[in-house]
Amino acid sequence: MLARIHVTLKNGVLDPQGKAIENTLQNMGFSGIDAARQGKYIELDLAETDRAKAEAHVDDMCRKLIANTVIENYSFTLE
Amino acid sequence: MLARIHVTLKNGVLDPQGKAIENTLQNMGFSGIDAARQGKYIELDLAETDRAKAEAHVDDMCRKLIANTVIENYSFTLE
Amino acid sequence: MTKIDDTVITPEIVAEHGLSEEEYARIVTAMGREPNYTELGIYSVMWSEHCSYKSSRFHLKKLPTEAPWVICGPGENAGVIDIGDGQAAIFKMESHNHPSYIEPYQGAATGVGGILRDVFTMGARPVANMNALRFGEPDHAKTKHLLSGVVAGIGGYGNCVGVPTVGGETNFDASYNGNILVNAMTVGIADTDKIFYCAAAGVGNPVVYVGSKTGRDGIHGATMASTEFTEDTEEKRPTVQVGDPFTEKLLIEACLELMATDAIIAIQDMGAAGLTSSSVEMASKGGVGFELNLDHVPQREKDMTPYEMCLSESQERMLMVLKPGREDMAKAIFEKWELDFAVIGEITDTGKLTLTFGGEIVGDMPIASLVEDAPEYERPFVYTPKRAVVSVPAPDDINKAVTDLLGGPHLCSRRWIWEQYDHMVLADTVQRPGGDAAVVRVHGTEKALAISTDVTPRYCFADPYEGGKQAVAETWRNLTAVGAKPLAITNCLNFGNPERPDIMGQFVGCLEGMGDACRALDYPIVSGNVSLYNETNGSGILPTPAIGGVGVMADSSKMATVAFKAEGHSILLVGETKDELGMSLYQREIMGDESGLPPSVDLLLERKNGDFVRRLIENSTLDTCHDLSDGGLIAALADMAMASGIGATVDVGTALPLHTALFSETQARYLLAVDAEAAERIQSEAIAAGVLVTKLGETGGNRVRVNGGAVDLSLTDLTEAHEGWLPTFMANAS
Amino acid sequence: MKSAVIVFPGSNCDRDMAVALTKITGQKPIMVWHQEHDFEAVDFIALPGGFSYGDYLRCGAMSARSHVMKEVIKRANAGVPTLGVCNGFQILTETGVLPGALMRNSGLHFVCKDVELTVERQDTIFTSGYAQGRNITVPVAHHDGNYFADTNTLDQLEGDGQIAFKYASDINGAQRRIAGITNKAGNVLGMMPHPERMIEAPLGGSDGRIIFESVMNRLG
Ligand SMILES: Nc1ncnc2c1ncn2[C@@H]1O[C@H](COP(=O)(O)OP(=O)(O)O)[C@@H](O)[C@H]1O
Ligand SMILES: [Mg+2]
Repeated sequence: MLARIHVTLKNGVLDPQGKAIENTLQNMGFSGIDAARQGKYIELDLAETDRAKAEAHVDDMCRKLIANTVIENYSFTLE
Repeated sequence: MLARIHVTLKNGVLDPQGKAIENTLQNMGFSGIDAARQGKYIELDLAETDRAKAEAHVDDMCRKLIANTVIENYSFTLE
Repeated sequence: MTKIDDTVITPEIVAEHGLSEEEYARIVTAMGREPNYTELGIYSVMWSEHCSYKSSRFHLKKLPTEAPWVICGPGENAGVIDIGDGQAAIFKMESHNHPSYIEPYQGAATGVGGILRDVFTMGARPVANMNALRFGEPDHAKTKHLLSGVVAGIGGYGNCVGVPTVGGETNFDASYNGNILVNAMTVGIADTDKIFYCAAAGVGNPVVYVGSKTGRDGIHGATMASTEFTEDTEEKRPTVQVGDPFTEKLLIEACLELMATDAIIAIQDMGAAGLTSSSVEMASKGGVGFELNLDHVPQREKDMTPYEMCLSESQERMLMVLKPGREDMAKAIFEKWELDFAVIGEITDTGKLTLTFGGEIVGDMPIASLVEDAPEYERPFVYTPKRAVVSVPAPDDINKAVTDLLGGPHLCSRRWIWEQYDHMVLADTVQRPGGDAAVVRVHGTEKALAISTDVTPRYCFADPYEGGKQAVAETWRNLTAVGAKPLAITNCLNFGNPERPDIMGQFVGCLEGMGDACRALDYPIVSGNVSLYNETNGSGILPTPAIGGVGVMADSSKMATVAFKAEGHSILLVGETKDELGMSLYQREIMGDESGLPPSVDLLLERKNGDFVRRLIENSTLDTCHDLSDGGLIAALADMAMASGIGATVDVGTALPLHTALFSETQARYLLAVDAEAAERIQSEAIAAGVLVTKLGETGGNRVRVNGGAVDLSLTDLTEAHEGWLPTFMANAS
Repeated sequence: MKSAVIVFPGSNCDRDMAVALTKITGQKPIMVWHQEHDFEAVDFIALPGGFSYGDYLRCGAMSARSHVMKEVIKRANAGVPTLGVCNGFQILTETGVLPGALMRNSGLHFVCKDVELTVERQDTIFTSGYAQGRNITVPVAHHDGNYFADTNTLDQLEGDGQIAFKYASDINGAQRRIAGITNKAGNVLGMMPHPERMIEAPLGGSDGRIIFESVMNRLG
């Protein structure tokens, strides 16, 4: 199975990267950008074929390693 | 409009961060991970409301800044 | 007024703000009415342990803070000393313990950011960072993760702002399992006629906010740093701030650019308790009032309340008072550096902090009360009972004991750490990490600053008074060992819960020892920071008064280093080795015993021996020197050999048992290596100076040998063990 | 030799580069802010190390899109000797002046230490001062120095002699241990190690100095 994981900063947590992207796009002449946010996107190829099991598995990995739950949220899909 | 952009490494480009996630997960006792890849996930809030225009716009931003097309692919959705 | 500010003040809310009933009553008296929610929040941070030093102030006052070269002692953002030629060194050390435990990367990173701001606020360009770190025991479940994150965070911030991290110290002890210590120090250089202070002046002058926008970060960080950890600390997680070193770098450049003009009257960084404590401090120091219009505060998030804006600990922000009419010029500088700039208020003659928001007054508090009415506690204390002398037995296998110590967590090389720090940027680091003290040239000159951080917590625990003395003396010795004249110290006093008399006794004892050492060594304290309540579920850390020493040398080309320079050089020991194995690393690590008295510190002897060694370096007689500390003579000898790849053969005599001669941690000692001719000269000069110098042997070969082979180790094996421990330990850390 | 040091927000080795150039060439370089569209004629352009734009998004990505880089690219293509060190190298790859990309170090840690380099070419304007077959010591200080290019590009770089320096041992996972490359014309050098930090004995050696001296000799 393929897990597609999105890790994003929690609401209210400073996102210096997003801010810098926003500014640079503006400086490059792109207008109409109200905000930019940067997160991570992670793909895992899993041997597991049972959906429920994979879900529990990936959730565990996200909490324990992939996301820093102090400042980040995560979500994922399986296919 | 909200653009959700995914930037991933091209096939054949070494991915030290993905590799590290893979190894660490294994060391933590998670088994059955065949591969891990790390990419970026960027959200842009756009003032543009015309879908076609926004699409051209975002594509341009991706090519010119957000992705380095020497090593990265990008894709995005609009909503 | 917005809804949240109408919150009715209940006893629960008062308690949540860390204020006692008695403290609350004092607030009501001072204000002549009940505070509103915003005002309560402001009082609570101003009166927190972190901002008010309520448990420690009484004792801190007793520390020596003066010397002819001290330009500014404690009380400002950082201490300032004169280093000659119209220049000053500005430095301070600060803790970021609690945030680093919760989120090691960001906690440590923002710690570095905060201490940098304390230093450049005063007009200095930061030139060096140091970091003093304490972690739990190596096999504790969290240690690797915390160490990995903290080191990455310190590097992540310091490397990006382009200030070299040139040294530090790293300890492991079970007492830090639930309370790691992350103490960061910054040293900067300024012209003595261009030093900036925080006292506001001039009624009507504009109050200006610069830097990053304000978000809801770290609200209540200051009160968090003043309470013990319990299970529900997890709940406080969202108070973690994220640092933005890129913005900090811009802020440094923009502030220094503005400081080169004459526009600034006063400037203060927004540290713990952000906008509140910075404006209160500026107003209080200047004896004026502040009126701030919170609508003008640059905001990162929507719908922020006055409470949130006043208490936010968003990073990378500064507050300034400008001369009237200079706003536009200042604004242009900050805009060039792509930073926010906003006039948010002005100075008044009311003596009050007045806050307006949406056209209404949302806070109106007497500044004097916020600062001077803060409670000061003379907490009850009991001195740590004096211990008895113990005798520590010999090891079964002395070669193994040496290898285990040098190749173990406490004495192994810290290379894995410092290689993650850019320790060379600014191209003035002439002594890199790994020696006794870091040496950084004063840019454009041959003159240099030497910097070292030290404390031996296990000594402080066994005998706070001697431990306090020892910490100060060790930094002094480390600076001396590279050839610098020690000038002054900063400190970071990390202790447990001051409401416990035994902990308060440790605090008082350490301070008394520090004070005596500073006086004896002419080495005053010019800045510092106190971190109390380092305690989890009632178990406290070892008393850890970290000391950061700064010295100066006129000609850095004469600097000494630990590495042997050639084969066939004589090895000399300065000072006398006594039977002082109590609380030594050997006793604890090899014998598994932590009893007895730590080494005593003879400050007069310390000074005599140190002055002698420094003179030899200054007059170019000596360029190879290492002070003796943890692990004793054999550890220092091995360090010198490993640093050079040249072995040594020594004889330490038989007056003491071999293990005592090698592992005793008697203070005021140094090892020197010089050619035979200089050795003779040094020995005769020593007799004249009344300093004990003993020739122990010679450099050469590829082994470390003592007393005809009683200790006999391959330098290759020793180096492998010494360099190997940390990388092996940290492999696969996450 | 008249030189320019380009300064981006977050550059932090700009002063070090300027000091090195001043000490070696005897002439203070001009410092050019990233927003400039043009600057006076110079014999040598240096893109310094640091963390321009905090290394956010990708190292060098944002600086590569600055006004001043358009001018730098124009001059580099016209043959002005141009050196990009560390972040400067990253910026040069981001603009496409040099091929490839610099990725996160394979060890994932920032690495700051002296490293041994092999000088692969002695016949460039930057390396003519090095003796044949000589190994030199120059420090690195980077988080993203892992050079990547596809196999064809790498073969072509080797074939055309565009590899100026290699690490004597693996430091960061760089393909073929590449530490520095030039453009085809040989007038643009990008390298991760910091020669400006190795210009005098008190800093640990002077192997880095030779790069600047070589350019100076060539320019006469
Ligand atoms: N966290 C750290 N960061 C940078 N350098 C460190 C750190 N910990 C230790 N060091 C360096 O390692 C060397 C040995 O440290 P230490 O044993 O504490 O020295 P000493 O006994 O001379 O005080 C010193 O040069 C010190 O600066
Ligand atoms: Mg020492």
